[in-house]
Amino acid sequence: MLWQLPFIVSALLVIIGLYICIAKTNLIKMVMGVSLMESGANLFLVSLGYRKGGIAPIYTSSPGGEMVMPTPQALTLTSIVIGVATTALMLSFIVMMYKHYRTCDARKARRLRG
Amino acid sequence: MSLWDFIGTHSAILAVAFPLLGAFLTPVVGRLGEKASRYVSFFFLSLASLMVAFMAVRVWDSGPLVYTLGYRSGSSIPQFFRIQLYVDGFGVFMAIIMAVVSLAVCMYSWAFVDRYTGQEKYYTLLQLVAVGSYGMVLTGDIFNLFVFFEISSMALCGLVAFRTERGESFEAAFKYMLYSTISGVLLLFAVGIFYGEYDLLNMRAIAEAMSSAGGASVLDKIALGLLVTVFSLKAGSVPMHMPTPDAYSEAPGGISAIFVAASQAGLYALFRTSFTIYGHYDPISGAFNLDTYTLGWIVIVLGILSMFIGVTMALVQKDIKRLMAYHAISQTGYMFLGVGVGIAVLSDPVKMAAFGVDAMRGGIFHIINHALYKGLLFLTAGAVFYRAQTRNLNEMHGLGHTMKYTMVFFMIGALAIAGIPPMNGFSSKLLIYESVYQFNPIIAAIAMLVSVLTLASFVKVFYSAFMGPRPENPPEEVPPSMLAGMTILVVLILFFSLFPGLIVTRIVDPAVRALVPYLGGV
Amino acid sequence: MRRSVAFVGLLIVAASLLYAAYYMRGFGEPEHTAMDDYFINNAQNETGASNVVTSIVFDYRGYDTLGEATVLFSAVTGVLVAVRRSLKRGMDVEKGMDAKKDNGGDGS
Amino acid sequence: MSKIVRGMASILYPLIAVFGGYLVLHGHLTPGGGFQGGAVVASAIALAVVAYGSGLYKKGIFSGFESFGLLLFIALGFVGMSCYFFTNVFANTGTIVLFGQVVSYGTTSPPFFSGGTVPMMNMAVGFEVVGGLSLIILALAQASFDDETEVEKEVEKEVGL
Repeated sequence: MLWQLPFIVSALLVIIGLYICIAKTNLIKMVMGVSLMESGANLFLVSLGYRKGGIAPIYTSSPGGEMVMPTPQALTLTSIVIGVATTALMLSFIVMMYKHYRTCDARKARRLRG
Repeated sequence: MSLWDFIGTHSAILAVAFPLLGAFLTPVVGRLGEKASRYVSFFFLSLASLMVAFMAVRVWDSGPLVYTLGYRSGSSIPQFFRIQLYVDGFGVFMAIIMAVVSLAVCMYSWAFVDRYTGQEKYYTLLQLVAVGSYGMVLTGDIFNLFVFFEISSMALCGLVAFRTERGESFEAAFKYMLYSTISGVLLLFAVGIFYGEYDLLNMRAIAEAMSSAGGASVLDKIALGLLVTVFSLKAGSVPMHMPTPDAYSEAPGGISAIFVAASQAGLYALFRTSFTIYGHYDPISGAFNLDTYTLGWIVIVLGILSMFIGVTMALVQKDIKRLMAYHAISQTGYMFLGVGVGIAVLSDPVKMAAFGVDAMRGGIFHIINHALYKGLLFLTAGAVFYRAQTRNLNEMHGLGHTMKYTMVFFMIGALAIAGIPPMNGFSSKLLIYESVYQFNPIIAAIAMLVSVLTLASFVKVFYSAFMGPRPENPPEEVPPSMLAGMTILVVLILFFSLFPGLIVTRIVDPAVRALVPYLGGV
Repeated sequence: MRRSVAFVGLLIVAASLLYAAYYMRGFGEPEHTAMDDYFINNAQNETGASNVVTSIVFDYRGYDTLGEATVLFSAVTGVLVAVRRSLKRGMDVEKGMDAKKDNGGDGS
Repeated sequence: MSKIVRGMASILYPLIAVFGGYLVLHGHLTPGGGFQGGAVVASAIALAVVAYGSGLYKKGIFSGFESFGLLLFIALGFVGMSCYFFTNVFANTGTIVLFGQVVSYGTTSPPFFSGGTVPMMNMAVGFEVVGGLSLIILALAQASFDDETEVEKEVEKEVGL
């Protein structure tokens, strides 16, 4: 049980982020929730790659010994950059929405219905 | 190695790399002037379409094309450790759709976006949408699928927000971005589950590892649930359809058309993961990874809900593009229904031969038909907006007096979507009705009812937009480049309507055989 | 209504994610490691880079990285699209593109 | 911004930029790489924008960086097409200029000119990320500065009342 804690914590991060996206009405907070979800998923990937007692998978001045799995780290790097890109794009949409609507509240900034 | 062989080997990656190179070059070339970016994007998109044609011929002739990126001959690495492109009949089928629609939309956009600034950005994003779709349908690696899924959604969001003079376009873009990012995270989580269990990312390798582990575990079923959620959101099916009508209706005219083709890549990914990973079949023991009956019913129910809710919401709309967007949701339901029946009877070869294959043929044929006629309808709606400057059906009337070509094109598209006999929409819907009737008669009856409602809705649009008294200053016909873009789609629709049998045997059948493992496909 | 549906969805997602996290193989004890062991043992010989992660990012999965750079590129293009002034100068006056007419449907 | 912020920013700016450059160049040997180093350099630029305002830089140079990086990256992919797309054709060729020094398994002090296309792609991605992130920062800063003038007017009104 205790050893599964990293997986459970990362799943909880995703769930909390999803909850923020659903429950909050401030657009900026929604973006924060999305970022939290992304962090949770990245943490899940990285913790999947851990091997007990492993060192970083880099040979330059390495002390020797078993290395942790490198693929999840590469995948996480990719998904972090994707997360940065999505966050930037969403924030710019919010800036422009604020300019047009003068509000960051999802309940008031709704002209598209039906 | 001759040039011909070279292109044959590399056609799959070149179909992705050429529009990508074009997208990177467009901002540089765009400094020379607006026209330059048009020509560059058209050039690279047509190169990509040419590569898709080479790839299609090769795959239909000599079976699936496997391309290992970065492989060095003589290396001892098992090839599925690297990223592999795996192109079979279904991948080619989806790539053809994007090849046709992207060319038509690019040509259509020449005049349509002429009044806006930042055209080089428009064409950059247009090519990136094509890159995203090509990448999604050609890859055999599940993490790579995630990356191209994100490319496709981000480029589409940028395009939805293209008309910055309106706050609504940002609202729609933000909404779509929010949903697609959340679904992207869930997809990443599913990839993590696969990685944690099997230490693999190649879809076919995962399927085989799952098979040797004795079928899908509970964790795999959770991953399947996540995948169905994510990809049905991308495809715009009902429980997750909220951002779709907003994004379709706020996007500029041509983009709504390419949006249809791009969201079908989500449909592709759903069917690809369902069949390739979970429908994997061990030829020795005859065991499947998962009894897909329940999955099939889930997909069928999603399809019925989409068909019905989509068409009922469409009936009450007054905005022409929003109405068409709800019809797009409703038509997606037909594809879910047809292929869902195929998924449900996958583990039963007798039923599969009796009606499952026909249902899948119908569903998959409907994908390309829908991309063509819905694309055409969105282009005509864009043309109406371009001249009438409104999307409200109550404010427009009598446009048919002067915009004769647009009216004829709209009529062809409307007849096709309603499934009126000579048109291509009829052939695919007939295949679905006949086979689904054998599976469950009630579902077939619902599908027919939806078709009638679709016809009613489009008759309403036709009368209120094109018929009626001549307006005071009647708008002139749209510029020739827009007509040319629409003509590409019209010609294909007419061709598909005249020779449905030929299309089904040459294009659709390889796709079905690629999905169902025991039919002995290409 | 829509909100309660969303919360039901959240509960389902939460349950399945927690279940997946709890029943995943033990933390730090991967069962299958063939792919990663191959990378660790051969990356230096094959790519010449001593940082295994970098050799995966740019060689074994270089195509993903191209996709990632493209994602960043499309985000930049999207941001630049969003903050620009969209209509060409004079267009809004000449062609009657005022906000009212442009408003599409009446919001129904 | 105040003088203290400006002074500190102009001291820190070159240090951050050099550290970012180090991360990019040594990405194939030590922790780091194109994305990480590019992000660090972009943070230096963000610091300068915060301290001196968004008028400090022109967008043109960054979009040039971005396009150069991306084109170099995809060109390296095309170069590999003598075998397959993205094949690392320069690795272990022995040519020092092309980063081709041979590295064998287990080497803990590898030469700098190793890795074939890997360090080149690191640099390409470094350029792209510096350009891309700085463009995002500048665009968002300018968009909100446009807004600020209006806000300032409103504030002035309120103060006047």
